[in-house]
Amino acid sequence: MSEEYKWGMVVDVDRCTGCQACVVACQVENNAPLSSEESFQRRRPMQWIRIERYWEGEYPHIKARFLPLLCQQCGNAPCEPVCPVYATYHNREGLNVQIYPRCIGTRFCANNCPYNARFFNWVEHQWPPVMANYLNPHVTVRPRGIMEKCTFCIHRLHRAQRQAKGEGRVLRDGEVQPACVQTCPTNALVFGNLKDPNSRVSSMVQDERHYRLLEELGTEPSVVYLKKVVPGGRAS
Amino acid sequence: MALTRRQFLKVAATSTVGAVAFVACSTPQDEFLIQSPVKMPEDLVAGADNWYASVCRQCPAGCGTIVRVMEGRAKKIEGNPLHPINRGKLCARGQAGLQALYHPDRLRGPRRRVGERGSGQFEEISWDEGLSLLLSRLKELQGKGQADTLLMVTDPVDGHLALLVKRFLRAFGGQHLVYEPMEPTTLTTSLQRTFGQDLIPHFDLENTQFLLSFGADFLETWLSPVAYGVGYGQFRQGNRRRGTLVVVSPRFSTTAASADEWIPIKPGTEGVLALSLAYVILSQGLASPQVAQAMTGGAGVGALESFRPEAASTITGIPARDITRLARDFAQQRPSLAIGGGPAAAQSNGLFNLSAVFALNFLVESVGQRGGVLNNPSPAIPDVGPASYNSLADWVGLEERLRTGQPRPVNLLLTRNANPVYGLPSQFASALSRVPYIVSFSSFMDETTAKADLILPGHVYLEEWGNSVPNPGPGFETIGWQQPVVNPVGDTRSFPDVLLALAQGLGGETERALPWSTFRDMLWEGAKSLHQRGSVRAADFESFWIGLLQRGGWWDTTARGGQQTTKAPVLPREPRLPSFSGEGDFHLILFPSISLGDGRGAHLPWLQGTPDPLTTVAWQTWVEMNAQSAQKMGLQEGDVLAVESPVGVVEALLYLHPAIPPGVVAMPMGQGHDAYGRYAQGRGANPLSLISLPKDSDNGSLAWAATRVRIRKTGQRVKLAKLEGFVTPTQLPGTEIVPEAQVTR
Amino acid sequence: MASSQEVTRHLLGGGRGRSPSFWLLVGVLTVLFGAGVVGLIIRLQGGFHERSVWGYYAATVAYLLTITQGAPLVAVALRLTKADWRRPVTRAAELFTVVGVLNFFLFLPLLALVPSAQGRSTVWLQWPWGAPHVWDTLAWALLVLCGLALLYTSVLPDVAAARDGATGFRQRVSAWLASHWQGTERQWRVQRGGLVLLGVFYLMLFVLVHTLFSSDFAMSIVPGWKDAIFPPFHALSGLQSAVAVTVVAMYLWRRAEGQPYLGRDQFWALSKVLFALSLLWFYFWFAQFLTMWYGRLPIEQTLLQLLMVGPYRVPFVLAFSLNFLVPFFILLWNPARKSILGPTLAATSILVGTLFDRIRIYVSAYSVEESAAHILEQVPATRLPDGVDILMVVGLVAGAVLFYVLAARLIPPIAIWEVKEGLYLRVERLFLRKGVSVVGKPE
Amino acid sequence: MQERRDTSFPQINQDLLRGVIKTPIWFWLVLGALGMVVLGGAGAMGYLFYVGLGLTGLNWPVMWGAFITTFVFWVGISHAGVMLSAILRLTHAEWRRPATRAAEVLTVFSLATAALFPIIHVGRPWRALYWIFPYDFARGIWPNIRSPLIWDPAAIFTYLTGSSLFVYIALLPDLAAARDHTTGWRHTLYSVISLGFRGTARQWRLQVMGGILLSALILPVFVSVHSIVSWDFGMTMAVSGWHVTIFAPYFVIGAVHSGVAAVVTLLALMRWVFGWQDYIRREHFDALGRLMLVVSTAWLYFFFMEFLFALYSGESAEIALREMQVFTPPWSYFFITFLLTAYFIPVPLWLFRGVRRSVPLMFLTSLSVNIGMWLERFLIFVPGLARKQVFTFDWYTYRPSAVEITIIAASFAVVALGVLLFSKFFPLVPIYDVKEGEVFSTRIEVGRRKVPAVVREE
Ligand SMILES: Nc1nc2c(c(=O)[nH]1)N[C@H]1C(S)=C(S)[C@@H](COP(=O)(O)OP(=O)(O)OC[C@H]3O[C@@H](n4cnc5c(=O)[nH]c(N)nc54)[C@H](O)[C@@H]3O)O[C@H]1N2
Ligand SMILES: Nc1nc2c(c(=O)[nH]1)N[C@H]1C(S)=C(S)[C@@H](COP(=O)(O)OP(=O)(O)OC[C@H]3O[C@@H](n4cnc5c(=O)[nH]c(N)nc54)[C@H](O)[C@@H]3O)O[C@H]1N2
Ligand code: SF4
Ligand code: SF4
Ligand code: SF4
Ligand code: SF4
Ligand code: SF4
Repeated sequence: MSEEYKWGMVVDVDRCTGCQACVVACQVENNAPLSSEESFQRRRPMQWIRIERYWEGEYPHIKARFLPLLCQQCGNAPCEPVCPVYATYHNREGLNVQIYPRCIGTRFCANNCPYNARFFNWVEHQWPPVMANYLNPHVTVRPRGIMEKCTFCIHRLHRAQRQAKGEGRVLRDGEVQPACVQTCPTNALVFGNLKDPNSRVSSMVQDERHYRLLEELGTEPSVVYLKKVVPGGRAS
Repeated sequence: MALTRRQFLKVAATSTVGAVAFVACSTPQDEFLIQSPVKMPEDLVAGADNWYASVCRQCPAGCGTIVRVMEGRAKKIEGNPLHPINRGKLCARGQAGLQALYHPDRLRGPRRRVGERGSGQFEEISWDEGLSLLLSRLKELQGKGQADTLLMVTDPVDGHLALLVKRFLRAFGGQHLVYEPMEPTTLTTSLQRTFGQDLIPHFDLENTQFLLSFGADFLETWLSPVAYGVGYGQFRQGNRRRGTLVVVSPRFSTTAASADEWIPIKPGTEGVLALSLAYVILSQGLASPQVAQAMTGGAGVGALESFRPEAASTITGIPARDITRLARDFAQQRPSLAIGGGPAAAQSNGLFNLSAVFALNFLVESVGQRGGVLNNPSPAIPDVGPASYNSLADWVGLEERLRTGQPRPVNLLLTRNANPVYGLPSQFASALSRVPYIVSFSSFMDETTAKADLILPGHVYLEEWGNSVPNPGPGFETIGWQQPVVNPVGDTRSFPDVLLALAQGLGGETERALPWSTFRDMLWEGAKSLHQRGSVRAADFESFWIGLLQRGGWWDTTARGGQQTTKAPVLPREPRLPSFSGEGDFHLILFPSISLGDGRGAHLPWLQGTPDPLTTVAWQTWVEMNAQSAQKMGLQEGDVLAVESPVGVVEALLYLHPAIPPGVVAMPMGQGHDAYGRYAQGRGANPLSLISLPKDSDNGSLAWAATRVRIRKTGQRVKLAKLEGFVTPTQLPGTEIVPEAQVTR
Repeated sequence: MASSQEVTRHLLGGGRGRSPSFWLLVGVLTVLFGAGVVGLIIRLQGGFHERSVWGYYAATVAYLLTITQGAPLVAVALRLTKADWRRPVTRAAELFTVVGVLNFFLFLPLLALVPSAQGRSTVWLQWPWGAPHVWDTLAWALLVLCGLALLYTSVLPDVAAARDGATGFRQRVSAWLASHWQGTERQWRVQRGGLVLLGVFYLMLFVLVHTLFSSDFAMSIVPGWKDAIFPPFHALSGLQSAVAVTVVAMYLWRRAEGQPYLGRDQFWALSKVLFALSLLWFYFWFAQFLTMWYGRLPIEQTLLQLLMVGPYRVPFVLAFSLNFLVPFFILLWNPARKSILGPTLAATSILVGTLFDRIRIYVSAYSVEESAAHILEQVPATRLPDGVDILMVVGLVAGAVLFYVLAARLIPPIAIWEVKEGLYLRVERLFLRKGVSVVGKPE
Repeated sequence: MQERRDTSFPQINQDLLRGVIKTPIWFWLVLGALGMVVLGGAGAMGYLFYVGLGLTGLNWPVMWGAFITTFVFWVGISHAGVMLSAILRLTHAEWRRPATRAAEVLTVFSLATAALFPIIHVGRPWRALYWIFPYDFARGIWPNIRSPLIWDPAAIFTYLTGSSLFVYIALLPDLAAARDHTTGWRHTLYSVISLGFRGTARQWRLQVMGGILLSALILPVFVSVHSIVSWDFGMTMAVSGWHVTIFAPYFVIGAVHSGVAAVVTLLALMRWVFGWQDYIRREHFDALGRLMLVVSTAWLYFFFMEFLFALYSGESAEIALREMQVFTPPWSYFFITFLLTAYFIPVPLWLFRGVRRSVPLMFLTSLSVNIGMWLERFLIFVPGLARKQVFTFDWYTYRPSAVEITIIAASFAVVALGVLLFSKFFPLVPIYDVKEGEVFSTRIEVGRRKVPAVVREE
């Protein structure tokens, strides 16, 4: 395990407006295939981060709650032991990483991900030739038949770390951000190093509103949520 | 006490239980050493990337961007962290800009019409040929003394481009119309009347305590969503007490979803509610006596007698008790801020509604205060201001002019990135066809460009120069600077450059009015007046210019808007009620899609594939109808419904919405394109075609939320393309997916 | 080969029960049983406020249920499969039904400790108050009654024989019991059919009681313990112990009376069944353990801690060794299987192992705090037996043996009619120059 | 119990080798028909491999569907072979004799067919190579032995090897018989593969010992195979409906339930097709019926436990899953159909001796069981995934596509074709075993009745 880094994210549900900026940003950054109409109708859209919307109450006293969901980068990731070929494993910085060329497409890992954070390439994805110009050279374009999921934009981390290492230092807080975090207008997403006691995430995970999804499963997610606030006592 | 795997193994090994089996099942030490067995591209990529600062043009808000460019290709657009509007953030539409740049259906070079108009048959020509064709037309007009029959229709243009267009037309002659489907003229007029300002003020929601929105969907598409998004985040969980948001709106919008309380209201009665709040505030003595005197014209609260909560309750459909409570909260939790827009404005009484709403800010003394309404200063460079807009009235006038040829016909139409044929009622499209010659400078084949005789395609914003004066601004002088980040992808030319080239070709006064050979030169010169102050400090102008481009703009945080010039308005004594067109059972509320906007984003697959935050539907046009009332009518999700208004019928898919009021149906704008590339064409329906022309009775803008419709089942059913699953998603009892915290900070 | 008359005479007569050692045994057992009852009374005086002190008692009841009430099934199963070697075995097994009566009464105090079905996880889901109390008692009572009926049906022809052959008290009792038995064709048919029907019914009740007892009296008590394989495992353990206890009983009969009928055939055949059941025991155990371990859910890890590797790991390891490892390694070898001692040792090991297994399950469950929490957060400390516990365990087990011994005093411990029937169906023939016994398969 | 007709050994040879020696017209017709279906399936499979798994109805989060269901189904069917042969052989059940070969052959073909499905399921079979074959020696990366998907191929291939050997050893005497009844190339073929079996005492002893040893060795494999298959699901803690301790025995007993039923179906067909009324007799169906009564009822108990304890937990996702199974159409219809066809129609019928001894009824009821047992797996796998966790937003459903259905239908044809072709080359009823039964059975007189009897083998 790395001495210096353990990456984590804080999602403040009280800030999130469901605006989908993070969703598009992730797709742009990570060469996600275009999610066609059919892909939605057949329920195969590729969204490493997605905004789930839950209804609460009944009209007119109804609320919608937005929940940004991405791979929780579980410390004790159930997706890992079931992969027969070690295509998904734990790296030194506590991330659950996916080796595309090894994956044989059993989809066992997806079944064993309680957060439904894993997405499968059901078809070979294509871009009109000119569109391929925007593809990010730092991220593999995934062929059909393999599994993929949020990587915490590991290529950004790697590049920033390599640069910092060249300069003989560790990364500063906020120096590197995943695409979703970078764009989130409301700053509902915050990313950082949990091993750094002075980082923003380290202090935010102490917030009294913090919770983790399905904590009772023992997956030890690296994504910590902050609860939606309801003004005390107000009848909705 | 949790048992870790390691502990367990230890225990297991000390027991006589077959240790071999457990060692075999445990994590081999090697697992942690395994690294990628193949070199991933991220390890291989050679070369560095460049980041260029520029401006987002996906909507008029004018956010600053930085664009990552590698090997000459734009790879990613991010928010410019220095830019005061968006502070490093972008919305979904801003993120998707790359697809406009590298769109497979971009117009890649000049074309001339060969078939019937509208048949879509064009032949490719060279720029020289295209330019000379246009030049000869212009010269012909000039020669015949018909220069005033030139009409230019553009999207909202601002900064130096607006100046350029203005100068060109002033020198040559002709009219300029700005087309913006969601034209904010009602808003700007009411703001002008209430605050005495031409510019939209800075609504300081970051610092407000109580935010009351009457249909202003500021978290979606209203004015400057990213700026408000950043502010909203601070408003919720900044370093201060958490602000309260109440949304009053006839439809449960995404903004309403984020509110602490959503108050459904009968369409078009927002002004009545606002005045009723005023009544409560005044009658309960929650406003200062001076303000009370001023705003009632000295008559006291008696002047507002017709807005007593009981009376307002029957008009608005909101219980009197709630009105009183809301008024007290609004008056007491200061600083408070009231904003209005969207469906409240798009009514026959829109101006009345918005004026009443904005007036509330005077009542709680938020005008000119932190956390309230702050003036924006006039543009840093004189004459180089934000975009101006035309209202529906202007378009109706144009239609009449085209039809009758009176007072003057239109002989040449130049259009750029404006698509009135898509957004305006159909009589406009047929009138447009009477123009003898149409030239389009748009980058994409849209419905209007399809009618053109000559296409001289412009750059996409990532390829061209420009600057932007955001409106609303951040409360101080700000200009965003837009530079090309990549070489042009196709054989296109920047519209301002073409205008300058035309001016040169025309010579004479036009050439004198526009003495620059490229738009960049014009900008260069224009920037000179900014040199000595503001955010970019440099000894010489050369370095200043570089600094300006590096920062993506210029701002001067000390150059703030002046004090309020107008006094508090006198509140009206009588309610003005809305009138609707159509007789149906349902009130139709349209709303711009958070991803496609009014339809401008429909050509980008990223935006098409972005689920609507509330319904999670993508790629389609749906009708939001109250789930229970729909089920009572025997309707099911995905039923193809015919929505009939007095002027049209469109078909769209039913979405069973648990939160929309029973008598209301809502539809997103943005789909239903006949042209506009492979991803937009022939997809969904354009609900704007249901809107007849009820105008705001005061300023004549389009009342697109004032139509009543009939709903008919067609018998077909199509599967909704949505992200949510099989059941209506709710939190199951005893589970903590989106738990609530009762804490107040 | 003895003739049929000799068989009857031999099995009815003989010196059974008259020897002083028999009476000594009865005496010792009675004293022990009395001590056990005293222990129970002491416990009862402590009341039911504290559940944890009842752990060893619950384990004992479960143990007696497990090892004795399955034994009749050995008889049922063997009759159903018409194995010819079964004939001398069945009665030794089905005699254990009488112990069920004792077990039933021992079970009753535990009812006070069952949590109600409301507000916690039980197999009764949302049933009304008292569901476990009512239905568990009913099921258990039915099991005992069904067992007695089964025994009666099986014993009837023999009792009739005793009526005709015995003297004195036994003759009078026998005469009363078998008053209507004439041995007509129809009566035989009814008797056979009755044995089958009652047997099937007994099997169902047996599984039911194990299911209910294991869930209501163990699982429901531990928050978060939800384990579908546990009731079948409990029942399976009952079957394993049933065969084991039958083997042990057979061995003791042989030792005590030199039974010529209980020979290598029987031990060998039963040892194979025992081997198979021990493998199955391991299989169920492993499936349960593997699933919980692999899931790595915190709740399951805590349960593992409680049930398998935590404070009760000593009984756990003992149970695993004695219920599986020892019998497995003994019975793996054919010579051991074919011997008398091998199966007996394996069976004894299983009987001891099962006691530890029930202690592991019930004492650990009963030492969990009663709390409203849905999840087991704190693994309790080990609870060692105190004097009263030891009195109860030893005494009550002795009581069970006492019941059995006394029953065998009244009822022929080998089914005379069944052995005689076997004699009819067996013929010695010459086959390929070799003398073999040919067994008839009617029906 | 032995209601046989005394038959001479040459007659037995002639009867049981009939299928091998004669090739009636129906054989070619059936062969052609099955071949067409198999070709259709192969085409669909090729199309699937070429285009990708997009052609299936699988989705997010139902990533396993009809292929996996069918995989488990065929593994289940394959359990009958060993169940009947090994256990019955070890326990000397007389009535096993005519059924063993068919059961074993069914095992081999259904298992081989089952093994195809995981490979189809991954969509790009060429990549699956290093799933079972660790090619990446250089970096020291071996397959992840913690994954049940590594246990799976190991178990299945062991079982396949074992059961093939089993068939082969049991086949030796019959191959020798076939050798002696054929001429030409067939004779040569049988000569080679009968390994010089001449029926000497030593050869017989070795053959019998081999059979018994294999029986004993294969039994743990038999139990482990379906347990391991069940652990593909049981280990999946994220799917609350799958993470159940009872899965292993529940799957095994379910497999036996469906496997024995399949053997009954096959025996009925053999009896009609080859006219083997004298060999596959009503008493055999009777015995199998009794066996199925016990097995199915035990299975029902496990099923009930599984269901009960799902509700017992009171977990929302678990309850939602049950709600989907039981109340949400079309799953509710599947559920009712499954319960009726897998248990509540056939099993009560088997209580009647008349039914057990009626070949058509046994044929129909055993078919019914397997309809139900396919649905049973489908109902476990799909709703489990469709209601995986409490994220109700993600809940979905699944419908197999035409391509999936075609491939699955073809898998039935593959098994049928396999058995049919086998019957063309080898006797489907073990000749020597039947003869042995003939030798060991006799009659004795009990009173005035003559009772069938067996000579005990030891
Ligand atoms: N992402 C990205 N990919 C690119 C390009 C890009 O700009 N961006 N550029 C493309 C272009 S233009 C090119 S030319 C290729 C270059 O791609 P490559 O031809 O792969 O070039 P190098 O990366 O320099 O690797 C050459 C290898 O030769 C080894 N080597 C060095 N000297 C000698 C020698 O004397 N003898 C031998 N036998 N080996 C030697 C080096 O150690 C190195 O392993 O990459 C292409 N790929
Ligand atoms: N340090 C170092 N130097 C090297 C090499 C190395 O590996 N390391 N490799 C050497 C080799 S093998 C080569 S081939 C050269 C390559 O050297 P260059 O030819 O300089 O290659 P690039 O830097 O990849 O790209 C050239 C320019 O083209 C622009 N460009 C990209 N796409 C387009 C387009 O569509 N239109 C237009 N007009 N411009 C575009 C890019 O923005 C960039 O500025 O470098 C050589 N020099
Ligand atoms: S969220 Fe899912 S994919 Fe991500 S580490 Fe956890 S189990 Fe694996
Ligand atoms: S889908 Fe790929 S990553 Fe997932 S378990 Fe299978 S091989 Fe491993
Ligand atoms: S961290 Fe990166 S990969 Fe993960 S959701 Fe955000 S943008 Fe996508
Ligand atoms: S960008 Fe931020 S506010 Fe918008 S949906 Fe994502 S997390 Fe929520
Ligand atoms: S708000 Fe408008 S300008 Fe700002 S990022 Fe979004 S689309 Fe671009």
